[in-house]
Amino acid sequence: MTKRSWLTSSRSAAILLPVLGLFAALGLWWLAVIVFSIEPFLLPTPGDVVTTFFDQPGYLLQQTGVSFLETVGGFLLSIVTGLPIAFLIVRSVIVERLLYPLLLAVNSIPKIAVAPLLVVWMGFGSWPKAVMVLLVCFFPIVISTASGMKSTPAELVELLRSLDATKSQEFFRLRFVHALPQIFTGLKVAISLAVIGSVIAEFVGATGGLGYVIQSSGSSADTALAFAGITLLSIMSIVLFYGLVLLEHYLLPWARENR
Amino acid sequence: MTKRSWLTSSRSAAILLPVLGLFAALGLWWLAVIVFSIEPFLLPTPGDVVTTFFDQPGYLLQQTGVSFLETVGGFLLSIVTGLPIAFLIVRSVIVERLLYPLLLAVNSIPKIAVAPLLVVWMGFGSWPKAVMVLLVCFFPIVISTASGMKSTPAELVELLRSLDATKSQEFFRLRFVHALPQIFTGLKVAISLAVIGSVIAEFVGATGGLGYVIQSSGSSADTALAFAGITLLSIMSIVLFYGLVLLEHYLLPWARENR
Amino acid sequence: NNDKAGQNGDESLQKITYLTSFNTFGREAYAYVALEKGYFKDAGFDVTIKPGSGTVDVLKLVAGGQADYGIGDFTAILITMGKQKMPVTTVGMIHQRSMAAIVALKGGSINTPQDLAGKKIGDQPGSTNTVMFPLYAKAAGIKGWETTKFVPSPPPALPQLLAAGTVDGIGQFVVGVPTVEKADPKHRQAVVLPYGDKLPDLYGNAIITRSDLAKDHPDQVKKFTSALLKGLQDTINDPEGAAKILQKYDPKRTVDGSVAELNLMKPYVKPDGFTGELGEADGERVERILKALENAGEIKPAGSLNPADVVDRDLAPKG
Amino acid sequence: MIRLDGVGQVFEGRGGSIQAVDGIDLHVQENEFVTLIGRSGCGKSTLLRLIAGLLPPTYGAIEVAGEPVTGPRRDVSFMFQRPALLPWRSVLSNVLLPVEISGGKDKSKDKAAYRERAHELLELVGLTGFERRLPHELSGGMQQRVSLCRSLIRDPKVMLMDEPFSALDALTRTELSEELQRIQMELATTIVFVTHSIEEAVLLADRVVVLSPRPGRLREIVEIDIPRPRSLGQNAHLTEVAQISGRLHGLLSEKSPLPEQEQDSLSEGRR
Amino acid sequence: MIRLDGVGQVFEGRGGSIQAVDGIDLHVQENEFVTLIGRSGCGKSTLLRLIAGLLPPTYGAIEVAGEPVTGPRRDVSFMFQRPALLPWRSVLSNVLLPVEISGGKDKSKDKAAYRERAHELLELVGLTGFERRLPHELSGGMQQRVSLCRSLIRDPKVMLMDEPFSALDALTRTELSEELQRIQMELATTIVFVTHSIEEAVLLADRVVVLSPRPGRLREIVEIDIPRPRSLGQNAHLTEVAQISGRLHGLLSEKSPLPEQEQDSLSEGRR
Ligand SMILES: Nc1ncnc2c1ncn2[C@@H]1O[C@H](COP(=O)(O)OP(=O)(O)OP(=O)(O)O)[C@@H](O)[C@H]1O
Ligand SMILES: Nc1ncnc2c1ncn2[C@@H]1O[C@H](COP(=O)(O)OP(=O)(O)OP(=O)(O)O)[C@@H](O)[C@H]1O
Ligand SMILES: [Mg+2]
Ligand SMILES: [Mg+2]
Repeated sequence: MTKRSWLTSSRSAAILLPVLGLFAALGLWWLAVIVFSIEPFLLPTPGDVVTTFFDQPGYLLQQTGVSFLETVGGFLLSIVTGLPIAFLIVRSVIVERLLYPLLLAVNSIPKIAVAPLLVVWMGFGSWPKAVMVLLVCFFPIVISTASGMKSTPAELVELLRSLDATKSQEFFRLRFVHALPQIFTGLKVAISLAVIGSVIAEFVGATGGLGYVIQSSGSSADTALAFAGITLLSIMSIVLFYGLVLLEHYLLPWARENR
Repeated sequence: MTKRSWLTSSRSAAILLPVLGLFAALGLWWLAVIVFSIEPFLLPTPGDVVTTFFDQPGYLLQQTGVSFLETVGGFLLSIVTGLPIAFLIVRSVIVERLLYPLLLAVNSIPKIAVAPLLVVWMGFGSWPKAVMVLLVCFFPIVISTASGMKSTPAELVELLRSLDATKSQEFFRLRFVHALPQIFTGLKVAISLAVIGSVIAEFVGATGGLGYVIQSSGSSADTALAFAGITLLSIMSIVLFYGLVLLEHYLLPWARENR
Repeated sequence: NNDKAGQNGDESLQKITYLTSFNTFGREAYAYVALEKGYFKDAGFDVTIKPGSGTVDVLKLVAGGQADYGIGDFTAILITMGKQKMPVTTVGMIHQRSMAAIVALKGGSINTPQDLAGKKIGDQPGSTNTVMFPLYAKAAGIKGWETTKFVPSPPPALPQLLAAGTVDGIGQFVVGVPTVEKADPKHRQAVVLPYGDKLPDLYGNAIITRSDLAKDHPDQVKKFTSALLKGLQDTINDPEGAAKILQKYDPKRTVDGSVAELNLMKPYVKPDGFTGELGEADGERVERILKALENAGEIKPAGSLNPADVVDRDLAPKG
Repeated sequence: MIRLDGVGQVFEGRGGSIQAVDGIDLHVQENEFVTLIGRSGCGKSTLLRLIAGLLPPTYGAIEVAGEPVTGPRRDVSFMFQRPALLPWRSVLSNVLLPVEISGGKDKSKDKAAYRERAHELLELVGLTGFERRLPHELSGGMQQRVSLCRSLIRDPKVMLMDEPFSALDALTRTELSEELQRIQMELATTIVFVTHSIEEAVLLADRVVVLSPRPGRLREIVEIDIPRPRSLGQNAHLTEVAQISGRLHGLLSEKSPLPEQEQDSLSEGRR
Repeated sequence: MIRLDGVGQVFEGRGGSIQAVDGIDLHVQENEFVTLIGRSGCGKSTLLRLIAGLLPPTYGAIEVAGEPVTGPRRDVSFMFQRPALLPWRSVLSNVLLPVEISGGKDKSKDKAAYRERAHELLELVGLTGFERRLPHELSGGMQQRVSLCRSLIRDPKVMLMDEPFSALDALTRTELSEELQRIQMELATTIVFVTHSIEEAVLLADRVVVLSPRPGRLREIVEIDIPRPRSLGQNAHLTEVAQISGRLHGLLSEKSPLPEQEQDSLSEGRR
């Protein structure tokens, strides 16, 4: 007997509440700065950050664009590589056992340590950035896809088998679709990592992007500018995340959540 | 009609194959260094790395221990904070909508940028490291727990409701248990992040730990030492990951995978 | 070997990638000046300037062939090469004296070198400041310098740690002083203890290039360094003009900030009493530095690194 | 014990709305055994879910034990059409789930007594030896029997049972329906029981409620006056049962009195 | 068409092993209609899964159409005891799933013809208007009917049906069993059909196979000589049906001939 109020069911609430949440968080931030009289070089007020942003909005937005493209590019790249790897893992226990430690090893390398290597191998272009994003975010995609596909109900797998479906039919018509909600969970984890990955990549050999902005402002103690960069980054993350949420909503109407 | 060979079913194969995979990877690394004649300042050979390790095994293992404790401590901390947050999110759409953007924002901050802040606020001890690990890895835990709990089959939720179960019974006896396989997926993603988080934390104000080893060797281009640190880190990651796999195996015997 | 066509359609220009030592701070303005004023073009180069991310990264990128020239701290270059030979060589000096220093804030516990004993100093592990501290301490006659503790931290965090009082002093380049002062909410003045005062032999930043470039195309290298040094000369002659040019390339850099840095940098490019050529590299000085590093145990075993391995004295300007 | 007044349920879906049940007025006495029959999809399960408080009715009012239904009650047990066993719990602990849920609040029996009772029930349905198995190791009918035990463990006042014997063989069915009658008489339980077997409906019920095809409306309520205990196996009252069965068969096969209405609800469905 | 020689199946589980079926010798002719009855949990579903090639037998040999069974075959359709519908597919596309799986290989009909056929089948089972609904919007019986349509769509040569009518009301059951007989005669299909309704077993079968309780062994095979088409509704051959039903009832209720053996398999289960 669930009663649905305006807050839980209406469309405008679905937009309003997150925005409200964000503003409440900003309020807390501001309050904390004032109450604990935190020094601005440690944590500027949201006001300082906004002022800094409006000092050079064009420049900052342009850098946001640069990071955005790198993030999305690398993210797509990791979907394109992550899904087939997950398929292989589900397909064969042997492949899984051979591959997993390798993936884990790659995944656990501190990415900051490889950033210069990537630039040396791939130059200053967008490739090393995309590859960095890939390195940072393929793992959640692989593991959530694989575990989603492996948890397909035995009853449905047996159905497909009884129809003498090929392995690839079993994979694409059943397991993959069944795993989609879990894949989306993985993608949502990955997208935030992707954003961070692009920033890390921009720490080395970049001439643009929010990572570059943050790094150069950081070492000149321009904390407000650094936080402006971080804020833009967060906004980008949130936008990309909710983009995925929307996509999921439209692609998977059957995967209704129940609470 | 699945036929099981020795490779897919035996216990020793379950250990042998991953080890084999790891050695194959090492072989590839070595081969690549030789074939493409990669300069040792970019990528040392596994041999160099092993030699470096045996130059000072005691010291390196001790640093590994430091990082290990920080990682595990922070990881436990993030489970302890992540699960209740996930419960709140599943409990109420309103909380979810208010909270999610905030979590996302926190999650998308480049952690390297906050590492100094943590040290300034919390000093040089282990706290800033644990908090960093928490910041890095709470999100996958929250999101996988929440989505696992929300995907509990309607039929089972209705059963618990028909028994007039309290909300917390519905949560702990049904949703949480049902979500466990997905929670473990989240934990597996999180554990690798936790390792990286401890390294990032050790970049600032630490006098021990593998992050410190990597950073100090990095700034003097002692690539072999840096890679020894990275290798130890990877091994730590792999060990922790398989620890989780084992734990899952024993805690969730019913969650059999099917392929 | 580098005969790709130039970006601006001028087939005759040679494409060159140049790395600053760290980001696009005011202290890096001279490269932009040379670019803006067409010195590079006149010398036949189409130069792309990329912000570097520290000496070791710059060395790797140049050695790896992704960049042709780069700037790095000379002491750091020596230490790095001592650990790991790379196909790079030094072809000129930007700073005749090291800008490495310990920086503290006025009103704190550090006012003179003697105060350093037993203090906590924040610095990047392995940096010149940390590595050379024993030499500096001995030269300055600091008693009990062994009790000075270095706390590792990445460079961007240092001013904050100092301002917050988490550390008593930080390792910093002299030109970083405005940044340190700006980061302090009480706007205290900085106490600067430059290593150069006690260790006049130490060089600051140096120009490096790939060894094969230096060997096979010495003329090109000479042309490039002289174009760059011309930019450097203009920069110390007219810091304000240089700062304006820099801002054109990176709008984040305020003119005032850059001018302040450049004025601080001036005496290190041409110290009082320095009569030599701009950019000059003195072989004997290099040998003395190497000796000092060997004594400090930073280059092992002694004699493993020769001056010729790191500096191409034929290519560097001579006095 | 149970009172429904003009109850109706409309499901809204992406493909349009479906009228599942409409205008149901029904009063079930205490200790009465009512069986519910109707064609597949006519809204029997929906009706049970409404009574159980799992679904708020689109319109109409429902009372159980004199109180309006606002949600599930502990003294009402629901046996679902599908077994709905928790896959990670053994057979025994699935059966004990309702007791665990009641927790400390229901002190009428202690833990050990409930375990005893669970073993008794499992023996009754022929599952001794399977207490520690997981649900996926059971056959369909065995799962259904576990679900039956679960619905009996708390000695409920009201039992709502949705096709509880559908996956059982004739023999087990007969045994268990006798057992159910015994339990009902012993504990004075009120039972609403959905079945597709007309014989079963007649055999068990004090009254048989016949629903019309979708949307489910009350077509007729047939009183069964055969004395208890009844058993199909023993061929007692065979003629009466056959007679009433025939009549119910006829009722079910009659075309809906409002066919155009049904067409409506279907075309709505196609929107 | 189907031949089983000494087939047995043992399930290994954490709680010990379970002997599900044992020593089954059975030969089903082409175009024969065999029904399978036995007590719940005696191994009927397991037997079907063995024939379908979904499970390799622990021992014994199985042949379909003269070839040893090594895995599922396209000309064999399996209707599961549970509906097993893909939750993200509409009713229509669930029905068309087998056609999609056959893909280009089965060119006997084109896409449009199959859609036509799917609509026909859905109309037959009374689901017109629900083509675009998702499975969770259907009642239990409706889901079972969708599953039935799905098993019929490819005009299979062999049909293995596990309690296909268990969730259907008497009337729909009668209609569909007539329809199934018609289809079987028309397409010369071989059918193995599990049911718990003895009347249904008699009505439909050329032979009724009776299994003993777990572990399932062949207890008896009863030939049914009543001429076709048969229909329970029309009360033709009522006495014969009643007679055979009575006999089958007796067979089912007899205690297992090897009770100590069963005890064994149970105590094994308890290990
Ligand atoms: N969640 C739902 N969403 C939409 N429609 C539903 C839902 N549940 C049931 N319906 C519809 O309501 C009608 C009645 O369903 P219900 O399950 O009550 O039937 P039933 O009488 O139990 O049938 P059966 O004997 O087949 O189990 C059906 O037409 C079904 O399509
Ligand atoms: N996957 C499995 N693992 C272990 N045991 C199983 C498994 N599947 C079936 N069994 C056992 O095999 C026996 C026969 O099961 P099966 O499903 O074949 O019975 P059935 O005759 O179809 O029963 P019902 O009429 O209840 O559907 C049962 O005792 C069951 O516990
Ligand atoms: Mg129903
Ligand atoms: Mg079965």
